[in-house]
Amino acid sequence: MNMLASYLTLAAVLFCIGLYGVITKRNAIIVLLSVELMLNAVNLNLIAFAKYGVQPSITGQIFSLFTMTVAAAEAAVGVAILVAVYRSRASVNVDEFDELRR
Amino acid sequence: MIEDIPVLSLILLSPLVGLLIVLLLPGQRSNWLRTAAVVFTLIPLALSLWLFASFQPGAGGAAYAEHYTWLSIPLNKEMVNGGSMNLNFDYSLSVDGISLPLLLLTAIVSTMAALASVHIRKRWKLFYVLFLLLETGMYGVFLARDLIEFFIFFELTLIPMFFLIGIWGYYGREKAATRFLVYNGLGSAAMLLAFLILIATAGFTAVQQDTGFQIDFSGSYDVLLKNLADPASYANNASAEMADLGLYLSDSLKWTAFVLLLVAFGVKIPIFPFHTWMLRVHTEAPPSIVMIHSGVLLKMGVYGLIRFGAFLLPAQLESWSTAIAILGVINILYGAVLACVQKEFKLVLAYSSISHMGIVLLGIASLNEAGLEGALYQSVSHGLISALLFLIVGSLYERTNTTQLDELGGLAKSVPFLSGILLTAGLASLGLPGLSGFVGEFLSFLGLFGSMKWITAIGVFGILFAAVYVLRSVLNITYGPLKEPFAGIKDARFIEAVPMVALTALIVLLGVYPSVLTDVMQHGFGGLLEQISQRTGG
Amino acid sequence: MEAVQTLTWSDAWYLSPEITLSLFAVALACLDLFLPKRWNRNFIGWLTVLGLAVAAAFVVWLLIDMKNAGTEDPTAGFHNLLGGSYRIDDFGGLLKLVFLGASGFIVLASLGSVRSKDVPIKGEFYYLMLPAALGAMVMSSSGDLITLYVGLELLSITTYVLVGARKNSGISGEAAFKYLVTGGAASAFILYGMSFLYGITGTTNIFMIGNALGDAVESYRALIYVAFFLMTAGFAMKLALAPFHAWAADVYQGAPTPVTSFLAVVSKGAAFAMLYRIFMNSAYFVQDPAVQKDLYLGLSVLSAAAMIVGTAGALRQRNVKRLLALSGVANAGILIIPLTLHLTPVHTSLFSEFVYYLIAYAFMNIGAFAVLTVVARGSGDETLSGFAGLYHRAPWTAAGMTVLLCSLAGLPVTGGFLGKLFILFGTVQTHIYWLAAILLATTVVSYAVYFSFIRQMYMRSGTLEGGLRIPFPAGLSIWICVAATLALGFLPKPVLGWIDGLFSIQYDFWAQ
Amino acid sequence: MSSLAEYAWLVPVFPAAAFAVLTAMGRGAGRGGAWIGTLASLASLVLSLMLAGQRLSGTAVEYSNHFDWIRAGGFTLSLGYEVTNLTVLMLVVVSLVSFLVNLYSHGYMKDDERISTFFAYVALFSSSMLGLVLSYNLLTMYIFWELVGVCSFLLVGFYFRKPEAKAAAKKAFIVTRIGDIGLLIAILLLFWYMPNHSLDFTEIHNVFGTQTGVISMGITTLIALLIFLGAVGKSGQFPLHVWLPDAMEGPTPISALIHAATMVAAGVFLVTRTFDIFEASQAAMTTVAVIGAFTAIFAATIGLAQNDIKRILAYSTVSQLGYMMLALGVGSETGAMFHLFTHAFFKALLFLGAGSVIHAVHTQDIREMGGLGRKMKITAGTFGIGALALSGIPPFAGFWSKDAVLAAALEANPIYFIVGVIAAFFTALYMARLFFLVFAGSPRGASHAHESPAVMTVPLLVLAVLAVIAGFVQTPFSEWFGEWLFPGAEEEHASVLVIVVSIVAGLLGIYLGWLIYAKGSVRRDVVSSRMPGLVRLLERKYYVDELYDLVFVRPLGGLGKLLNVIDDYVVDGAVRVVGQSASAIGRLNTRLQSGQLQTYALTALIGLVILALAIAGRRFW
Repeated sequence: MNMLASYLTLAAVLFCIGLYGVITKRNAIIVLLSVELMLNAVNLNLIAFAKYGVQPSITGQIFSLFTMTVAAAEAAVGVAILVAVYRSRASVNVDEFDELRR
Repeated sequence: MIEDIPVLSLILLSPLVGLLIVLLLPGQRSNWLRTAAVVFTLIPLALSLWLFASFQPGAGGAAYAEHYTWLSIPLNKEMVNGGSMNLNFDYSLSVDGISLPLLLLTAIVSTMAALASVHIRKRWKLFYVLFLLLETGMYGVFLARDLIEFFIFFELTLIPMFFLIGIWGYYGREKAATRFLVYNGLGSAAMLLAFLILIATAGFTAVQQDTGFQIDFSGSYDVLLKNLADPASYANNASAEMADLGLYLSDSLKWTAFVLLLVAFGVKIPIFPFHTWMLRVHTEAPPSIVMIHSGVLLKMGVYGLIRFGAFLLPAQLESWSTAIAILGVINILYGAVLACVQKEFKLVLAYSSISHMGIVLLGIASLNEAGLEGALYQSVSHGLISALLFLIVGSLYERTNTTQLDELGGLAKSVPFLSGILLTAGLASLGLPGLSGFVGEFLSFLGLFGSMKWITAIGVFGILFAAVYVLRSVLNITYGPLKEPFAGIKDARFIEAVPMVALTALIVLLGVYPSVLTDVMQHGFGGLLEQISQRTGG
Repeated sequence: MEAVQTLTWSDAWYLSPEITLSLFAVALACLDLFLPKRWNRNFIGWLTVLGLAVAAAFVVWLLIDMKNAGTEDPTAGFHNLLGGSYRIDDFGGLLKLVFLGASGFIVLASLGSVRSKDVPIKGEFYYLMLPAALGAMVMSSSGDLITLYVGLELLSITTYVLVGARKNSGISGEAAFKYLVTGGAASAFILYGMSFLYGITGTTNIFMIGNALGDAVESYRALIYVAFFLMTAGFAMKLALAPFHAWAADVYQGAPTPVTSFLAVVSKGAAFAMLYRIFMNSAYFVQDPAVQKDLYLGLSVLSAAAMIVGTAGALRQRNVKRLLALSGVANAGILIIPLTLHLTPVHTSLFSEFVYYLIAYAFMNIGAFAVLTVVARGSGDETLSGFAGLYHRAPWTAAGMTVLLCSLAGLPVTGGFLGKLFILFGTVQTHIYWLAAILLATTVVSYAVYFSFIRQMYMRSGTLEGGLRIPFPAGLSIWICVAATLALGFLPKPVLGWIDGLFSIQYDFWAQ
Repeated sequence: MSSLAEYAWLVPVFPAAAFAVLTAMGRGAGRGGAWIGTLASLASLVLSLMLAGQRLSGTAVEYSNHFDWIRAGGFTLSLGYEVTNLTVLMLVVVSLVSFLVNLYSHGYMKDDERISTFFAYVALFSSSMLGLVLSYNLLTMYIFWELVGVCSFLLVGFYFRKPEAKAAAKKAFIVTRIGDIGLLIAILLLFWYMPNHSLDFTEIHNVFGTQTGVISMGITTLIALLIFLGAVGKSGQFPLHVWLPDAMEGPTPISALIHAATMVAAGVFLVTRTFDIFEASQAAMTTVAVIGAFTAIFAATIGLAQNDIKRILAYSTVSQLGYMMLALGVGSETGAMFHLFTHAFFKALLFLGAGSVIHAVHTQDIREMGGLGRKMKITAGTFGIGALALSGIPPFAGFWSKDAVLAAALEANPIYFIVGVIAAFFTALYMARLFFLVFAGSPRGASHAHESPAVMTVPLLVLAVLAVIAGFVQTPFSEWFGEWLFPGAEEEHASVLVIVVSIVAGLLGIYLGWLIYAKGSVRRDVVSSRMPGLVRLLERKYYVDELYDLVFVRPLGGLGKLLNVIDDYVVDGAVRVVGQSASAIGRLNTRLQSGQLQTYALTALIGLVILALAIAGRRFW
């Protein structure tokens, strides 16, 4: 149980770091990475539960595999979009992505 | 044979037929369009006149009624005890002594307003389409006997009114239209909530079947009336278990529903302090639309308050009657004092409407037959009088391009006919005996005086102020030295004169021979008072 | 743990709509790839519509099939595939129909009205609708958190691409990026919440979670709160409930109009499907009434906030797409109400309420966006003033738009009115009056929003002369939407009767 | 024979029909239309006289008939008419004066383009008054009461282009309406307190006259006072007298009609009709007497200082009505009705005579007249008779009736008597002033005055005859009139003291007037030079109008403006605030939409935290 708690804490810390990154980082790439960080926190959580959970089961690990795969696809699309944006804006600064507003 | 003709549906739907025909006519032919519109307002007028003439108060219940199920919606199957549950909304039309006078009023005012629409100068086709749609809505309100149906027609009057104010109004038309819509929308919203509370807690029939209860929720007014009149029976039917589930209209819910209804119809009537929207409508809308608005739409509030407030929740009405009477007096005096200082004739009329509707409230608060008849009579009478007044306003504005009191003057010299009718309408408005306004006011005061002497006595001062503001404004327009720009203006054309004379004649008729209406109304209120005395433990 | 169940050929029959969509998607992608550049890609659009129609036909077939089977044995009214991770039932079936139909109309409306300047690669634009719809279908049909997540991401990633379809437009890319980051964060929140749910119950099967939660509440109350709050936050972001809604206006504005329409209807609907499925199977079974009440209260508060903020925000909005985005926020608030209502013996109709309003919402939104496409195509103006004088240029389109707006405003007699009416009746039946009051109040305020269109169309004179050219497919879909909106208002019986005939909470939500 | 009474309802219907016809014809009716009105009033007169003949023969019983006007559940409101000696007397007076005025107007109004409108109004006016007189219950009376009011309004404002006429018409209607409210509330009270909700005069007589105590003293007093308020308004008693002098803006024949027979008589008639209620309450009686006495002397003093011929007559009317009220207040119905009866003739005579003068000299200011006696002999002679009658000089009609009033007053309270005598003195004085200034001396201003045509002088002659003989129906020696009208009522017998004092007062007044205005042996400014303030006070009518303006009109206007501001800024402001608060949320949202993705995320996060705290916090609340 102690083990689980530390894993969960770590995951929570990761998640928060990711969230912090999403909210504060100006570089779009880092923002994307921060999202990935949040997803990784989830993975950690899932695997911790799969091993040390109330009813340990393999499902958690399977879930985390799916998560990783999908996250990769998402990241790919994200970077592709970022490239397109960079082409028209010549910037990856999130602050400057404010043409759409009000 | 006569019984087989669906007269009520014909009344309701003939404006829609007219609407289709107007749609098919070429848009540039204003005369064709107007003729078509007038013809299709005349048809329901003729039908409702016939209905009125053949109405037999003694026939018991709703003399003419039509009923078709519109929706029967299954609510989900997972019912307790394996029973079933439906939600039924009906197309249910009916007239009785309360709705019939207002139906007739609607028909008359609509026809007159259609005739008066000669002042409309653009986009005739759209105008008459919306006009006829509005007319359908008004008929629907007075005919509907299903709460949701009533609500739908009530809302249906909002949409065309928005257009009619917004497109053909004066300078501030768009704002006035939006304000009208939102303000009345809020009223309707309160009404819908009240209706749904009533339906969900008392508007159902529960039948024990093999598999369990079959519960049919229904918007039917009759079901509600029956259930509310005898709470024991329907609550027992549905068993105590049902009551625990909320299928019972508790006193606090009744109270809530009543307050919601009061607000809903209070906006429409309008009751102080919900009146400011109607000032805008009165000043900004085109006169023929104000005829309808002031003549009929305000009366929908009165009708609703009587129909749903008084009949469904008489005990609540009784406990609120002092408050309503006080509100009525505030309406009367507030409206009257403000009408005394307005500089714009349409605003005078708007505030005078507020004052007059206060008298209606007094009648309703009286909770006796004289007062309720008075309230309804006052509604009909005010409908005719304000329609007439705005008819004249329309004709005057066309000639003078102003309704500012200090810019007008001495018109009796150049337009004696219009001035004479204006004076007559003004006198009717201040409650001169022999004209219709007096009967309604007198009956309302008489009714309320039985229970609330002081409040009535204060309210009676409204007729003094009525004299002040009517004479001040009417005499400012017609008497005094003739203002230079108006020396050459022409008196009413024939097509303008016809509705004026017709309305004046009706006002005189109702003033001289009120039994023509009160006998019909008496039938409508007959059952209510028994109920009130029963239910309030009398 | 039961034995791993594999996919059989008979199962494939149940998956026919999904398989159809995938096949069409792949085939059209290949077609687009190999066809010469100079060919007009419009026919791909038509084929997309066809694919959606075929899939819809299969769904209907399956529904009827299950209905017939269900008359003898109610448990035959649904099918668990792949160990319960995928589930064919009436809940999924009905929602799939909505998604397929909506996608079909959106594609139809865009045919001929999407300018190549805006969307350079039309083929891609059309066939990407298919996997997006597929994702939505998977979401509505899944019985397992994993499947759910995969469906969600399929939908999300495809729509990220679609939002950014106008590759050369700066705002399109910006919108896509914003959508992607928000969507990614939302997914992370949902997943994080799910991970706790899994941790407490030891399963990802939605139906088993419900059983397990019942016992777990005693010892893991805090974790349950955490799990559901994280998920609620994630869903609120996906659904654009206030205060998680701010991205929606930007993304809707930046996306090509048909995609906006898709986001507003299909994406939102799919997220709702997921939310309903999860909450009805998990939160509903939390045995501690206080906890359960809190969980639902969270949703109610979000719903109220969404209605208020969405409506008030729309009041001050001049850009039509942003306005409709905010109206979508308010409508999301309304659509979530049935879920927050208690199930009582007298109120079990939450699903009919939800689906009916969703259908009405779909028609009126698609119609409104289609009109916007047509109007903006003529004037190049996506603000309200683009609608100025529309009545003079195209009276019938203006009339149609008026109907759609009345429906959005919840005025009778339209689908929007009846939809709201049923939801309202539900709130009244369950005595949640404050929510009813907020719903009514915001509805009335929204009159001012929607009637500002009418003011423009009828009461202002526009700068443009001459008629408005409306491509046939767009006109067709507009009028279908108008007709459907009216039909839903006048004759809701067929639809509602049908929903009621098919759907059952017992078997379609809970039975395993 | 009793069948004739069944047709009494036709009396008001004739002129009503004339009104309808004239209105329908519009201005096209012209002078021909005028004869329609005259014929209708002749018909009324003939029928009234026939009714009177039948009643005088003593065989007729009282007849009443009514029908249900409104049925409201348990209540029935009915309208009807009643033929009694009193009503027939009033019918004759009203229709006679009305006929004469009609006749006279042919001459007076012949050049007016709206002559047919004028006759239509007059017809409606007569009809309303006749209806009022015939009423069998208070509701019927109230209806006609109001109609009389509106007709007077129409006629006073007949010269609608004159701003003064407009103001006077408005004032006439509004001021009398104050009284009407009293009457209306009284009707409401009676309706709810009377057994069977009855409003008939017979029932009122039964309930109040027999002192059954069905209705408590307080309520009785209240009802009586409210009815009296109505009468005060209509009969121009203080403090609601202000409209009457202003009503002189109407055509002069109308002044005759209003002041002699119709409108002002209505108030006295009303009190007489409901006299049982008053008699049941001593407080009410005292009020009536005090108001009446005060009005009598109050108006008479104002009459001393006026220069407009019609205004002087108007104040004399107010004063004489005060006598009538005084009579009622001291319990003499006979005295009141008798004075009403005689006053109708001589006041009509005076007004028509004044009209004849105005017709001739085209001014109403007596300071611009003079010496007309030589040029207008008939007018001067008849006017003189009227003046003497008004001054209470025997054997003219006014003497006998005033005597009856004073006798009753003396019996009740000497103070009333003294006030009455002083008022009589003033009356004689201002009438002498008026007569001598107009008819005696040398012409001032208008010189080409000439006698009016026969159509105008004949009515003068008829009225002059009546002003002489009408008093003999009730003298201290023969009380036929009182017994015929109010059988069984006790009357005070005039004492020698009363007769002597009243004659002396009258003669003294005339003598003084002669000294000042004809002979010139007393200087005219004898008072004004010594007490300019007093004269000014009288000229400005004790500043009552100004007082009302200050106390009622301005505050009302101010209140209206205040409410207008409240309506705009408070009531409507609240609505706007609600609207703007929705807008403000919208603005907040707009501010949030900065385009900065990370702001959105932060907002969402804060929202989530707040939500979580709120939900969690709820538990600890």
